[in-house]
This record gives sequence, C-alpha cells and structure tokens, in this order.
Amino acid sequence: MMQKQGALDVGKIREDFPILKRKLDGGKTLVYLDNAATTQKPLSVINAIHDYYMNYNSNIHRAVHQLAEEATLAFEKTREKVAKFINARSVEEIVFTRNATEAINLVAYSWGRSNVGRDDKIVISEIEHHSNIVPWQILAGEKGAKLEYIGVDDDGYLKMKEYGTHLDSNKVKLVSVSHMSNVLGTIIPVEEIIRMSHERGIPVLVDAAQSVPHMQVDVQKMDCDFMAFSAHKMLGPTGVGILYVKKEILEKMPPFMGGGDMIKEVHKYETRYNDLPYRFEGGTPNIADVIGFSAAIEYLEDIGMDRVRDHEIELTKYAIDRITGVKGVTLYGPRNMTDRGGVVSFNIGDIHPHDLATIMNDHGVAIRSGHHCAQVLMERLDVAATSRASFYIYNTKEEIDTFIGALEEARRLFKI
Amino acid sequence: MMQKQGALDVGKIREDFPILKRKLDGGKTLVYLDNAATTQKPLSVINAIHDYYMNYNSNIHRAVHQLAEEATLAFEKTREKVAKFINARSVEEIVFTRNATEAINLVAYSWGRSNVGRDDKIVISEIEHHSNIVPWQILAGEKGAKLEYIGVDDDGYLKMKEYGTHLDSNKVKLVSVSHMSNVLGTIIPVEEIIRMSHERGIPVLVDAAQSVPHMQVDVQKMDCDFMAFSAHKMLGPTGVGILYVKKEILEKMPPFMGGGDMIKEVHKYETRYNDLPYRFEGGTPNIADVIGFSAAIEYLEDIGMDRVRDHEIELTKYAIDRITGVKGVTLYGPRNMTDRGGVVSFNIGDIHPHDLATIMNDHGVAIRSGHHCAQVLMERLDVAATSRASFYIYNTKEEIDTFIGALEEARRLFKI
Amino acid sequence: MSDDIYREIILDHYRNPRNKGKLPDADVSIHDSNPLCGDEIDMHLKVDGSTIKDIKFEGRGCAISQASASMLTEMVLGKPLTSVKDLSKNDILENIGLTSLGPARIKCALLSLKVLKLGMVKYYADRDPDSAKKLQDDSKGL
Amino acid sequence: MSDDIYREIILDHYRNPRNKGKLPDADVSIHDSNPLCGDEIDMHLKVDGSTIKDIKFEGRGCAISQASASMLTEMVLGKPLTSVKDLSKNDILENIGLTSLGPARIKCALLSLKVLKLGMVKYYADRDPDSAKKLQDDSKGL
Ligand SMILES: Cc1ncc(COP(=O)(O)O)c(C=O)c1O
Ligand SMILES: Cc1ncc(COP(=O)(O)O)c(C=O)c1O
Repeated sequence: MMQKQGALDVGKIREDFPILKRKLDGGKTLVYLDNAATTQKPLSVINAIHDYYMNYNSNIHRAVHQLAEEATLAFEKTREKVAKFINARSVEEIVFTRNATEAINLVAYSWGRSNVGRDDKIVISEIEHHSNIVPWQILAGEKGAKLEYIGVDDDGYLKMKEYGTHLDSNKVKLVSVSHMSNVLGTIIPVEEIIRMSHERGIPVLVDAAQSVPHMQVDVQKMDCDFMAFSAHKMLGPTGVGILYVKKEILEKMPPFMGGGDMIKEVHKYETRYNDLPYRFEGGTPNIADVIGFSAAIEYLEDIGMDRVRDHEIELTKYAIDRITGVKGVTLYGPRNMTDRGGVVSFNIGDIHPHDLATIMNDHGVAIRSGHHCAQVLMERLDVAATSRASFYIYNTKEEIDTFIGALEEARRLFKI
Repeated sequence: MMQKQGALDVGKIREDFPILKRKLDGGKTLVYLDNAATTQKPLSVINAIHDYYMNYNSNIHRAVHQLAEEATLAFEKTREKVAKFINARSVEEIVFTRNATEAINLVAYSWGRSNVGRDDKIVISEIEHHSNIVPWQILAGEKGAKLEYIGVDDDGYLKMKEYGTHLDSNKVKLVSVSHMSNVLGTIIPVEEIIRMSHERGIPVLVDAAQSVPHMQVDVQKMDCDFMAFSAHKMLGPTGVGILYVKKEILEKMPPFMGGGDMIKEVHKYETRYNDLPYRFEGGTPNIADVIGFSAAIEYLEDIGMDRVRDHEIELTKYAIDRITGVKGVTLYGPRNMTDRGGVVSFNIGDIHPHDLATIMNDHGVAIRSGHHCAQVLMERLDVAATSRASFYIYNTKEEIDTFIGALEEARRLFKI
Repeated sequence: MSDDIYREIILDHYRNPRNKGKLPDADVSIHDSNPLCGDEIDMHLKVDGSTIKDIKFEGRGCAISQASASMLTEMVLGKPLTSVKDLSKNDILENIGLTSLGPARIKCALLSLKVLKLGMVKYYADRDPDSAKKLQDDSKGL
Repeated sequence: MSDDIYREIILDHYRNPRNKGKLPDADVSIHDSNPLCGDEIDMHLKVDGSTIKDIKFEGRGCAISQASASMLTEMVLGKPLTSVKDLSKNDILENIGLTSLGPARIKCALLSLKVLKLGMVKYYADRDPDSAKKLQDDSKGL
C-alpha cells in the first residue's frame, strides 16, 4: 500500500456519502457517530452493487455463459484484493462468510471440534464481543473444555501477566482475542500475545472486526493463525464477513457447511471436497456484496490506512478533550491515543445511555447505547450500559461539537 | 394472496429488468435461461437496496437512533412478508440465513446433532441438490448414522413404494427432500411424503429452493417441519436464505452460530439465549439484502404465484415441443406438465454440455451446463452432465426460438 | 421530542421509584429483560384471593422503563389480578404520558407490563392451568 | 467464437482421442477433476530413465478438455519428464489453437496439463522428494 501524505480532505470524502446530507425527522442533519456498529457506504460501493444487478447478475463458478464469467471474475477479484489488503500469502487463505461472527463460528465448529477436547482450555479476554465469547462457550459446553478470561485493568488494558499465567497450562488449545475493543477502544498488543502463544505452540485467533477497518493490518507480520472481520464495518455492504486462516491450518480443517460449490465430487455415501478456499464456502455466495466490497477496499486504499488512523486519532483526541469538560461524565478506556482507536465510551450522571441516545437523536446525532454486545466487559466495569460515539473517515470536529452540544442539553433536561 | 386473472404482461414485466436489454460481447442481446441458478432482479429490488444505503443504512435491533429504527422496521417487515408469503403461523418461525444451503446446514447442526444418533437413518432422495446431501453425509459421518436414498424411476419420478419401505424402519429420524428437482423439474409429492412420514412421527425437511420461487407454497397446508429456500432464486438479492421451522420444534433447538443479537444475557461461563427467531441469527445480518427481498416478494405477490406457474407451464410446454423436434436430443424428466416446473434438461448427440453452452453463449443464450450440483442424480441418469434451460416470469417464446436456433447451430458445428 | 419525554414526573419516578425492592413472601416473582437494550425488570406479587395485595419491582435500565414500572405498580396495587389481562399498550403509554415513542423505546415503556402479564400467567399456571393458557395468548406482541 | 473453437482438428481429437486408455504397468498415475464443470482426467505415465516412454489418459468431459488431453499426450511422448515443468499455459493453448478462451473454458483446456504436472511431481516425490518440492511450486495457478 502506498503511503499517502497529509490530512484527509474530509469535505471531499463527504461528497461520496450522500446519506450524510440526510435530514432526520426533527429537521436536523444526520451526525453519524455509530461507526463501530456499521459504517456508511461510499457511492462507489453502492454503485458497484447496482452495476452488478443491472448488468451482469449471475450465479458463479459453475457456468460458462458470459454473465457467469464476468460475475466469477469480479467475485474472485475481491478475494485477491482482500488478500492483498491484509497481506495474506495467497487467496486460498481468504474465506468469505456472512459476517465476522460466522467467521469465528466457522473456526469453532470446524477447527474447534477437531482440536479441542475434554479439560482443554480456550483463553479469551474480558473485553471480547459476544461473537468471540458465545461460540467458545458452546464449544466448551459440548466438549467439556474450559473457558478462561484474561482480565482487564482499570485503565482498560489487558493484564498481560495474567495472560502469561494462563499460558503456563499445557491444556490451552487456542487463544482468541480482539485486536481492538469495540467499547474501550483499547488496541490489544496482539503481536506480543501471538509471540508468547506461539512459543508454546498455541494458535491464536484475532477478532479484527474493529481493527482492519481502521488501521493497517498485516497478517504475516502479526503472524496470527486465524483472523475475522466484517465488510460492513469498513465501507462495505452488509452480509460479507472474512475469515483468514493460515493455509497449513486451513488445509487440515474439515468442512463446515456442506452443499454446492464446496465439493469436487459427490457420491451417495462420500464426497471429495473442493480445493481451498472453496471447501468452506457452501452454497451460492453473497455475490453482489462481495463484489461491492471490492470498491470499499479500493476506497480505503486510495486514502491509505495510515491516514485513516491519523484522522481518527485526531478526532478521538478532540472528542476526549471536549467531553472531559462536560460535568458528570465518566470516560472508559485508555487515555493514551497511541493505544486506542476511534471509539469513545462514557456515561453521564445517572442518565441511562438509552435516554441519552434518544436526546442525541433529537439533535440528529446517532450514537450507540447499551452493552455493545460486550456484557462480560460491562460486568467488569460494573455498569449496565454505556454510551458510545465512534468515528470514521467522514466525521469532523464540527460534528463532535454538535455531539457535545447535545450532551449539554441532556444534562439540562436531567438537571445534572 | 389475491388470485390474479389472465396471462402475464411479459412485455411490461421485461421493462422492470434492465439487464434483459444487455448486449453481450458478440453483439447479441442476452437471452437469460439460467433462472434455476439465480434469477434476475427487478428495478424495485435494486432500488430498495440502493435506497437503504443512500438513506437509512444502520445496524439494527440494538440502537435507538432514527436510522437504526428505520432499518430495524424495514428488516422485520421483510420477515412478516416472508411469513405471510409461505403462510407461516408466526414470524418467530422465519430465520434468515445466507442461502438455502446454510438453512439446511443449520438444521443439520442444531437439530441434527441433538436428534440423530448412532445407527439412526436419514432418508433423502436421488434427485437432491448437493446442499441436501452433503450436510447429512457430514452429520451421518459424525454420528455413525446412515443415509438412505429414495430412488428415481426412468421417467424422473420418486419411487414412492421404496419410500414406504424406508419408513418401515423405526430408525428413521428425518426425511429431507426437494420439492422440485433443479435438473428434472419433477415436482415431488411432498404432501404425501409428509403425511406418510408424520404417521410414523418422523419430521420432514423440504428443500423448496426450486418451488417457492415458482408456485404457491403453503407451509401449513403442506405441514412440513422445516423448509429452506433462497431469495436470489426468486427475484431477491444474493446473500439471503430463509429457514422455516415449526415453532414447537424451533423452540427446542440449540443455537447454531453464537454471537451478537442471538443472546439475551451473556455471562462469563453461561449465556441466556434470545427469543425466537433471533436465537438463530448471530451477528450483524445481511440487512440491506433482507430489506431488498421485501420488494421481490411484493413483485411476486403483485403478479400472483398462480400466474407465475401458468406462465412457466406454457413456456415449458413450448420448449419441450420444440426441442423434441431437434435431431439427436435426449430429454430428461417427466413429460406431464402438471408434474414439472420450468426446467428443461437435455443432451444432444455427443456434444458435451459445456461445449453446447459455449455455442449458446455466442447467440446470447445463457444456459447452464454441468452436474447442476446433483451428481448423485447424474450417476443415476448415467451422464456426466446435462444442459439446462430454465424459465421465469420475464422469458418469452421468442427467446425459446433463439435457444432452439442456437441448438441447431451446435448440431451443424458438431456435424450431428 | 425529548422535552416531552423527560418531564418532571418521569424523572421523579426514575429517581424515586415507588414500590421498588424485594417482596420476601411473594406469591409469584418473574424476571425478564429487553435483549435489545439490556433493561431488566423483576416483578414480585402478593395475591390475596384474587386481589393484588402487594407489589414490588426491581430493575435496572433507562428512565422510561424504570418510571414505567414504578407507575405500573401504583396503577395495579389493590386491583384484581385478572385486571392485568385487560391492560393494553395504550393504557400504559397514556398512563406515563408517552404516546409518541418510536418502536425501540416503546419496548422500554412496555417491559414492565410484559413482566407483569407473565407473572399473572405464572400465578394461574401454578394454580389453574386452563385459565392460564387463555391468559397467555393475551400477552403476545409486547 | 464457436466456429474458431470447434474446428475439425478439435472434433477429431475429441472423437478419436490418441493415447486414450489404461496403462497397466504405469510408474505413476494421477487423477484430477475440474470442480466447476466436472471434467475428469487420469494420466498414466511410464518413465524410462527420465524419458516419458509411454503415456495414456482416461477422461470424460467437454471437447476442449478431451482434445487438449489427447494432443498433450502426443506432445510429450518420448520427451524428458522434466520438460513437463517448462510447459506453460500458452504452450498448451497454442498447441490446440485456442488462444482466446474465456476464463471458464480455459480451465477445461488446461486440466490435462495440471494433471500431468501433478503426475511429474508425484513421480519425483516418490523418488527424489527435494526436487519434487521445487517442481511443485511451478504447477500453481493452472
Ligand atoms: C470486536 C467485534 N467483534 C465482532 C463483531 C461482530 O461483527 P458482526 O456483527 O459483523 O459479525 C463486532 C461488531 O459488532 C465487534 O465489534
Ligand atoms: C434444489 C436446490 N436446493 C438447494 C439449492 C441451494 O441454494 P443456494 O445455493 O442458494 O444455497 C439449490 C440451488 O442451487 C437448488 O436448486
């Protein structure tokens, strides 16, 4: 990826996102700060999907007519782009799923069921999204294995000492951690985690749903064994997840979903499975959206992931500076900008986050409130819920000002 | 559904499918006869997706801002439409998956793993698509269960006597059959199959990937226990499958994919799962495409499924009449129009179907060639592959004439 | 708009909930949560003959869900238990003065009613299964 | 266009394949199929020293895949086994006179080469694992 210079031209970027001009019911213009949940899509992505359906919609892989060839080429081109984007060794290491959740479940079902047994351990952390907890609970329950949690300290960092202690057991079969917390914004030192793990021969899954969209991620440098993320959190369409698996591991994994496309030969009582990565893609894929995802990757590459990251650091710093000036605010997560992404979680007085989100909505500001699919972390923080503003390439400081204004209004209403 | 009168206004319908005006590389206009693989999409579907991304793209269920509310409403409205379209008792019985394949796999993993044990039997048929074979092979392999096949007779009908014999074993735990063959076009007497099965207390899964798009299907009348189909085969977007399960069965099924949205409360070592149907929808759904699918159902409802069926019968009859006039053609499947759908599979002389498809493509005609993900049936027919033309609401007799013309040209090239 | 929602009375019930706490000798206790936002409500009922003799709730969540629960306990205390069956969405929304909530927030307002109806069903299910069945169908769609 | 593809020579090799059949005393046999269309090719090789002394193929599939296999056997019979390594896509496509195939049909034309290369690797893997490894990387992307 070429290194781009200078700050983003956010004004120009915003032109590519027509939804940002949307007027909401109260007449206010949308201020979209819910990017950790899903991002908006640039015209190039919307148009790529449109173009597919208008001009070359067809099922893929199995036909020789021209539409099928065009669709197959475009579909497989996305796989190449994804491989290059995260620097995978080969397209065989890239499996398309429905979302990051399905990617993790695929590993739990396929790899997990053949590699985890009674009394074995799976190590995850207290910051995990439910998608990186529940599949392992299900697996552990089925196999009689155990789940262990790396703790989080009061500043929102993983307790790395604790991690070392967990690894001392020779029963650990897998470590599965988020690269970035979707609540605290903490960027987890995955390279260190992986190094320590690999020293003991334990593979690591990285839930990169919040990192790949926001910073440069290089799977070879990181050396993770599995990685999962979702297209819809990085300008892409809904319905596309990506699972990266090191080829030598993927080769040995039994199939997950049986069906069309994942087979080479089907006989009545036995089947020869297809080559990688198709073996793991049963049935008609989400063709249109995978193709649309190409345009999203191109868009991010054109900007340059380092500049995406710089822009988010700038916004986050500004947001934290301003929000700490608001009376009654409790802020969660690290204060050091280099250790965190563009996610700001907080509470204010006794205002419940849902009430705050309703008030924000009156001002056009879309933030998320609730447990953010991270109830284990909520228990750890001893809160029922938090409010969360999260940023992306099209957000501005002016939007953060609007957000702060709405926060002050909430204080007034609740007399805090 | 209201009963519509008279023949389809195909000219008007074609206006809604801009792709049908597409000129292919050789300069010929597209004649799309690959509808059993995937159908084209009307403008209303394409525009619904476009509108979603342009105006109210948001993650759903878990936020209170306006975009999230709008997206959630539109998403859940689709579920209501689907429930009504197949006459399910309640929206709780409708689970969204990636495709029909994933829907069947969900049953194999969740229901199958808790209900099928060593030496139990699963009965399927020789006409099944790989999606309704491989998941059961995997399950059987894992559990030490057995797969049994209902045979197909030379006219393309299921051997119903054989079926009765299979059911005599009290080891049968599930029957899983296609409602319509994607190769032979045979419409299977699923109501009889279900009645016989239920007499012995055995549940039935119906693979309706080829029937729900083409005829009126009523799950209550049919009384199936599970049904699977794909949106992309019925004017809808890629990336959306539908699993219908009777509520009393679904209630008892363990979850499949663990993650966000499918939980009520997550604690470190245990989880309370969400209500139906959300328990089976882990992670961010394919929001845009589920919403787009609404428009597809509306389009079909506006036409009326009985008229869809009538139009296809007319085209199929015409195609079969014409194709039997071509020297060297072998036709597969029933000849009685009331027993078959709009799928015509054939071979001609020693021309391999892929070569035929290439020649067809020169004439703009998109047909499918190969094993159609039904290799067990290919073995039964003792052919490596067939050619297949399949029809939908926008196809015309003129297009069938073009197809026949191309077939004659193939004969000439191959000197048959 | 928010000014109409977060009125004095809502904030008062939120901060000073009525009938909040445990009820050690409850005849029926029931819990439910709103999976979309995590609001939680427990309802405890003491029933005398067929009258709600005492009612307490526990819970955590937004001002709307908690104020609504608080107001609901006031509304039904001393009433016949079966009268819960007749309480509609609109009764609740009018009672708390929030008739224009969006679909997400409406769930917050109605959670306590849902729990109360479940409690009523459970009470009869333990004592009079047949009538419980009839009552059950009624609490759908909250 | 089809007229350029289905020329006399292709149809001839399709209908009268050269070197088709079994090879009972083969030194190496290998099978592969094209998952996209189901074409199948088996290659059987008899190697003398390092020379392809005899070669036979079995297969079923389209005219392109079968004619291509037939022509390929003629092309390599009597050649050094290692020369298979140097055969490129284009060599094959030019040999059969089909240089403008689309991406789907190109797989048909190249299946036999893929199988032959796998056979060469397998032959050496059984005898000289190190050089087999080097040869292997080469057959990628067919
Ligand atoms: C850290 C993390 N992991 C996993 C997910 C799950 O992503 P998806 O819902 O797209 O499967 C999310 C987002 O919701 C997330 O933030
Ligand atoms: C009968 C039948 N079942 C299942 C499928 C699988 O559908 P999908 O690929 O959308 O999962 C198909 C279509 O390919 C089919 O024709």
